[in-house]
Amino acid sequence: MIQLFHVTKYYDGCLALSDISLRIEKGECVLLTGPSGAGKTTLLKLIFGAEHPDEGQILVQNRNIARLGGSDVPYHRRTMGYVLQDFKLLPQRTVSENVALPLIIRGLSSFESRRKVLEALRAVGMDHKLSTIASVLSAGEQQRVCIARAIVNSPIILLADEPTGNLDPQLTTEIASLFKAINTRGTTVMMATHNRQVVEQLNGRILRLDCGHLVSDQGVYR
Amino acid sequence: MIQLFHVTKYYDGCLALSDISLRIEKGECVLLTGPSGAGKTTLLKLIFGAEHPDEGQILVQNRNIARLGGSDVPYHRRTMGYVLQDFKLLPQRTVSENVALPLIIRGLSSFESRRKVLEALRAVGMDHKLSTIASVLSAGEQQRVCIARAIVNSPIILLADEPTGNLDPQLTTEIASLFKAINTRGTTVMMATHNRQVVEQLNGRILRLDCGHLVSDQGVYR
Amino acid sequence: MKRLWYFIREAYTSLRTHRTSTLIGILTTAFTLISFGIFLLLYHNVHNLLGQVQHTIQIIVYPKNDIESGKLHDLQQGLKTDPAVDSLTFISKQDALTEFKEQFPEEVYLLEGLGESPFPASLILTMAAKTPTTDLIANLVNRLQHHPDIDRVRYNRDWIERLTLIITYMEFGALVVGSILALASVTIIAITVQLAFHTRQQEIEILRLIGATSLFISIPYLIEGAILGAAGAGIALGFLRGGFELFTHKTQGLSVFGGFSSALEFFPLPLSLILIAGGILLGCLGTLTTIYGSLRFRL
Amino acid sequence: MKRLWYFIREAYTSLRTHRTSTLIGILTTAFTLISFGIFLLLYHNVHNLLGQVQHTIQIIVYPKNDIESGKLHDLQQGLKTDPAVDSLTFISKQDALTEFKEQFPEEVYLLEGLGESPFPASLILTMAAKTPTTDLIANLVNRLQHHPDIDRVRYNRDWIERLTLIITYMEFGALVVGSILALASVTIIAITVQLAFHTRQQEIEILRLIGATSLFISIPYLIEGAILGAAGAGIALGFLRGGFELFTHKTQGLSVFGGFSSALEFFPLPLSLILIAGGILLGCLGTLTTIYGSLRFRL
Ligand SMILES: Nc1ncnc2c1ncn2[C@@H]1O[C@H](COP(=O)(O)OP(=O)(O)OP(=O)(O)O)[C@@H](O)[C@H]1O
Ligand SMILES: Nc1ncnc2c1ncn2[C@@H]1O[C@H](COP(=O)(O)OP(=O)(O)OP(=O)(O)O)[C@@H](O)[C@H]1O
Ligand SMILES: [Mg+2]
Ligand SMILES: [Mg+2]
Repeated sequence: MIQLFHVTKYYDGCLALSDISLRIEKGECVLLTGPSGAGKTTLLKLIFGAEHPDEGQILVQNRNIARLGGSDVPYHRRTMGYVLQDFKLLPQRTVSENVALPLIIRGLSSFESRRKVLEALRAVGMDHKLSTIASVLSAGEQQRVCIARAIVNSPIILLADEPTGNLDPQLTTEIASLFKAINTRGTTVMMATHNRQVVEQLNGRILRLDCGHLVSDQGVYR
Repeated sequence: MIQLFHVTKYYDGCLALSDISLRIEKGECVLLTGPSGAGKTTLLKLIFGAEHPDEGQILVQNRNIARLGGSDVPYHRRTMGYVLQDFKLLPQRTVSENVALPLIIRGLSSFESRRKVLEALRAVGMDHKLSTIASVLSAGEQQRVCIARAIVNSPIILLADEPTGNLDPQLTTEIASLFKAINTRGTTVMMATHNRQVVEQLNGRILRLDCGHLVSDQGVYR
Repeated sequence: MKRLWYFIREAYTSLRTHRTSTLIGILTTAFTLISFGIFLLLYHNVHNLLGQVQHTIQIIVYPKNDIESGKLHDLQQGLKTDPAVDSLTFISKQDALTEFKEQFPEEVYLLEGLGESPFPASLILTMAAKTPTTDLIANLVNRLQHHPDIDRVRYNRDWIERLTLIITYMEFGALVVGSILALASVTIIAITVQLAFHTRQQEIEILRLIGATSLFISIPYLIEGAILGAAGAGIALGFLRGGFELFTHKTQGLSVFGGFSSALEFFPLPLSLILIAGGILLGCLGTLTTIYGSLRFRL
Repeated sequence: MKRLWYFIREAYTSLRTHRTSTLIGILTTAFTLISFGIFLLLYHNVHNLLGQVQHTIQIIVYPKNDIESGKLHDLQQGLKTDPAVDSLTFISKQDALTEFKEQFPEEVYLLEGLGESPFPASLILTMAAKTPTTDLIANLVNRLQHHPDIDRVRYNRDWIERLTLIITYMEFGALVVGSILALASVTIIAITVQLAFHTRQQEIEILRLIGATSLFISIPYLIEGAILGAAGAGIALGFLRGGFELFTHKTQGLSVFGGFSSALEFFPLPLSLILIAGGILLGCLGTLTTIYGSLRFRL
């Protein structure tokens, strides 16, 4: 599903990821951990096609991301969901407009998309704020809308960057079970998290990064 | 130090805080908890003077915030440090420029300010990225710069909104001890957090909000 | 269908939420098009006016003193059918005398001793308005001077040459000033759109992130640019028309501008439509240059 | 000291990081000031030119035919000291005859029988350039007509009246067009600055959050606005000057514009400085209106 071969990434000459090789199978649940600045977000961005590796190759669903033409990137991204660490919602749009965007881009019919949006928002407990403007939501609410936007499309791969950083313990448990359920349905999940509770609950393969190096790779291959 | 009398806040007719009365003494350490959307950020913003209460009065250091003239607000804010939930660093400035801003605003000498900036950054473990542009930092790094900016001024009151949401467990412990130390030196600390580890470590008075209501107020008055 | 609706709503929302940039876009387009339009209007009318002035150029032909009336008739016919000639007036010897008497009533006594009129007969030609080059006039004069029945040809060489030079310089100046204004218009509109885009960089990035293609991102902005351009051009036309009406109205009854004021004319309809189309094109062009500038591959 | 340094560096950084808005600010200022400047230059020179044209107005005074030479001398002296009169030429009866012969060589035979010159002597007055109103001229003519030693006064009433009307209309038009252009300039610059500000709303909010006063926030933006305005005005002046030099150079050797081309003049230095100051003022004004529009109390 996802394969990395000796991937190295520099930012302005500064090492962010160093010689990472990795193979993730379809349906796996991978948890990325490591201290602040270890390169977790960078790794997710590389897989998503938002950054290019300086060395090495990345294969996602048998496509070489490093060689993807500019016009293929959007289609690559449509197969994935990405919960960003800094949310990135369209601030002037309502919650449902934000969540519907990936569906509009794919040209889904209005009826079908409305049903899917409602379903996704219900899963994260935000269906009571359908027509609230995104910019006035509390941080936890924005984070949940972000999760809804990432899963509304039933993606093949779900990338999530610290999706519970602004959530209370109870919601964290709920979101973790949501990711678990999505994973069980066959979606490959890759999540960067600091939260021990989430790590324990998801019970997946744990990759530990430190200063750009992959220092441990433990856990289950199911 | 901080007193709230029957404070109520609506957003567009929607209740965010309802009839909160509260008294916080000098040197206390107050932990705000509660589910997502409970009104924690709103409460901190009210005390900081970034939002106005619709009903009730707020006294901070014997000044009535609700009646503060527009030109007094800046001076009110200079006595406080505020770690925002969404960071808000000047994206095009370096780390040290961002942290130095509160000192420049107060007109401190260049020499003194440089020393203070370095000290604050060292306290959060970011002294190795002095001249990095803020926008390229990882989320955890930005959060720590934000904490440094809030404490550089040796504020009388330190407000912090989920300051460890993007930090790994080890850094979380360090930051919690930092807040503890600042509190011990006499600074009033008020922190909104979901993190149980932080709550236990700081061992302060715990306020629990739910849907805008103050549902419990437990813990030590020292 | 859903997409089309999305595009239109998106353009509308964007115009509404970014009121400031919408306003500046429309105003800049309007302002540059007004400058350009005033210039064009001036050019259009001065060109017309010069045509009219040229129409007043006269060439005076003196037939031989002893010309037979048959030959004179032939000459007149020949000149009448010349394409460069608009009208022809024959002034007989007697007419010339009468005219002199009218012009110099106090010197009439000078002529009292003379029997026949001492003045020669003449033919006065006026040029067709469609004869803008002096070449043609010089050519005509040359032909006339070598005509066997013609004694002398008189015309104000100086005046004609000056006029031609003025026309040449006006056309050169028109080209220069016109292209500078057009360039300035495009530049300023492009930069305006770019600035407006700048404020939406974040939105575009988010759309890219979700997997939107460049085309999908661009279409609402293109629609927006077109609307901006059209509105700007419309305002400019309205402004120009209003100013023009005011001007002609104010100057109509006055002799200051001679009969010219009533001859002033606004752009004909096709030109107005072209102006609006130009505005739309400017808006789209500005958007396009901006889009392909800022849609570089970034998260 | 630290603050001053901060302000200057801040303005510089802002200008550098917001290159697009800097560019549009400068270009818009330059463009509007160029439009305004071209207009001002035209006005300035047409005004000059009309003064010169007025200078060529002639009044012809015919003294009584039987005037004594002493009285003629007195009359000449009296006219010479009149403030409205610039120069005075006496044309004797003989001069008039000579002139007629030169102008109409073919009609000379008409005069052969006459002994004395049949033409009257005349005094030709030209008006002082500082005599812009027809009132003064009419007044002078009136006085002359009632002078006991003067037979007749001839002047082109039509031409003078037209000129005055043209001047009046030009000054009215100047006022209207000038104020429209100035208004457009201020509006567009204000909107530009506002748009530039719009992109920095976030920065301003962050500064407010840290406890910066409005003054502290505004100063770098004011400096920035002043720099933008000055740069824009500088570019406009340079452009105008270049265009002006090119124009006068191109038209210098030509007789098209008569002697006027060499009489064209650029703004004197004080006016240029005022233009630059105007640019700075515009920049600051734009910034100020924007700042007090967007520094409402918000987090
Ligand atoms: N665009 C960039 N330019 C320069 N350096 C960058 C850029 N993005 C990230 N970095 C640096 O690369 C390192 C890794 O960043 P990354 O965001 O991957 O960390 P992370 O593991 O996600 O950390 P966190 O847990 O704090 O989110 C950090 O030191 C960061 O400062
Ligand atoms: N500017 C605003 N306009 C309208 N509603 C708002 C605004 N700011 C906050 N709200 C709403 O008020 C409620 C409380 O928001 P607040 O940010 O205080 O929550 P919170 O306790 O900080 O939550 P979190 O833990 O997710 O950060 C939320 O439901 C939010 O949607
Ligand atoms: Mg990260
Ligand atoms: Mg909050």
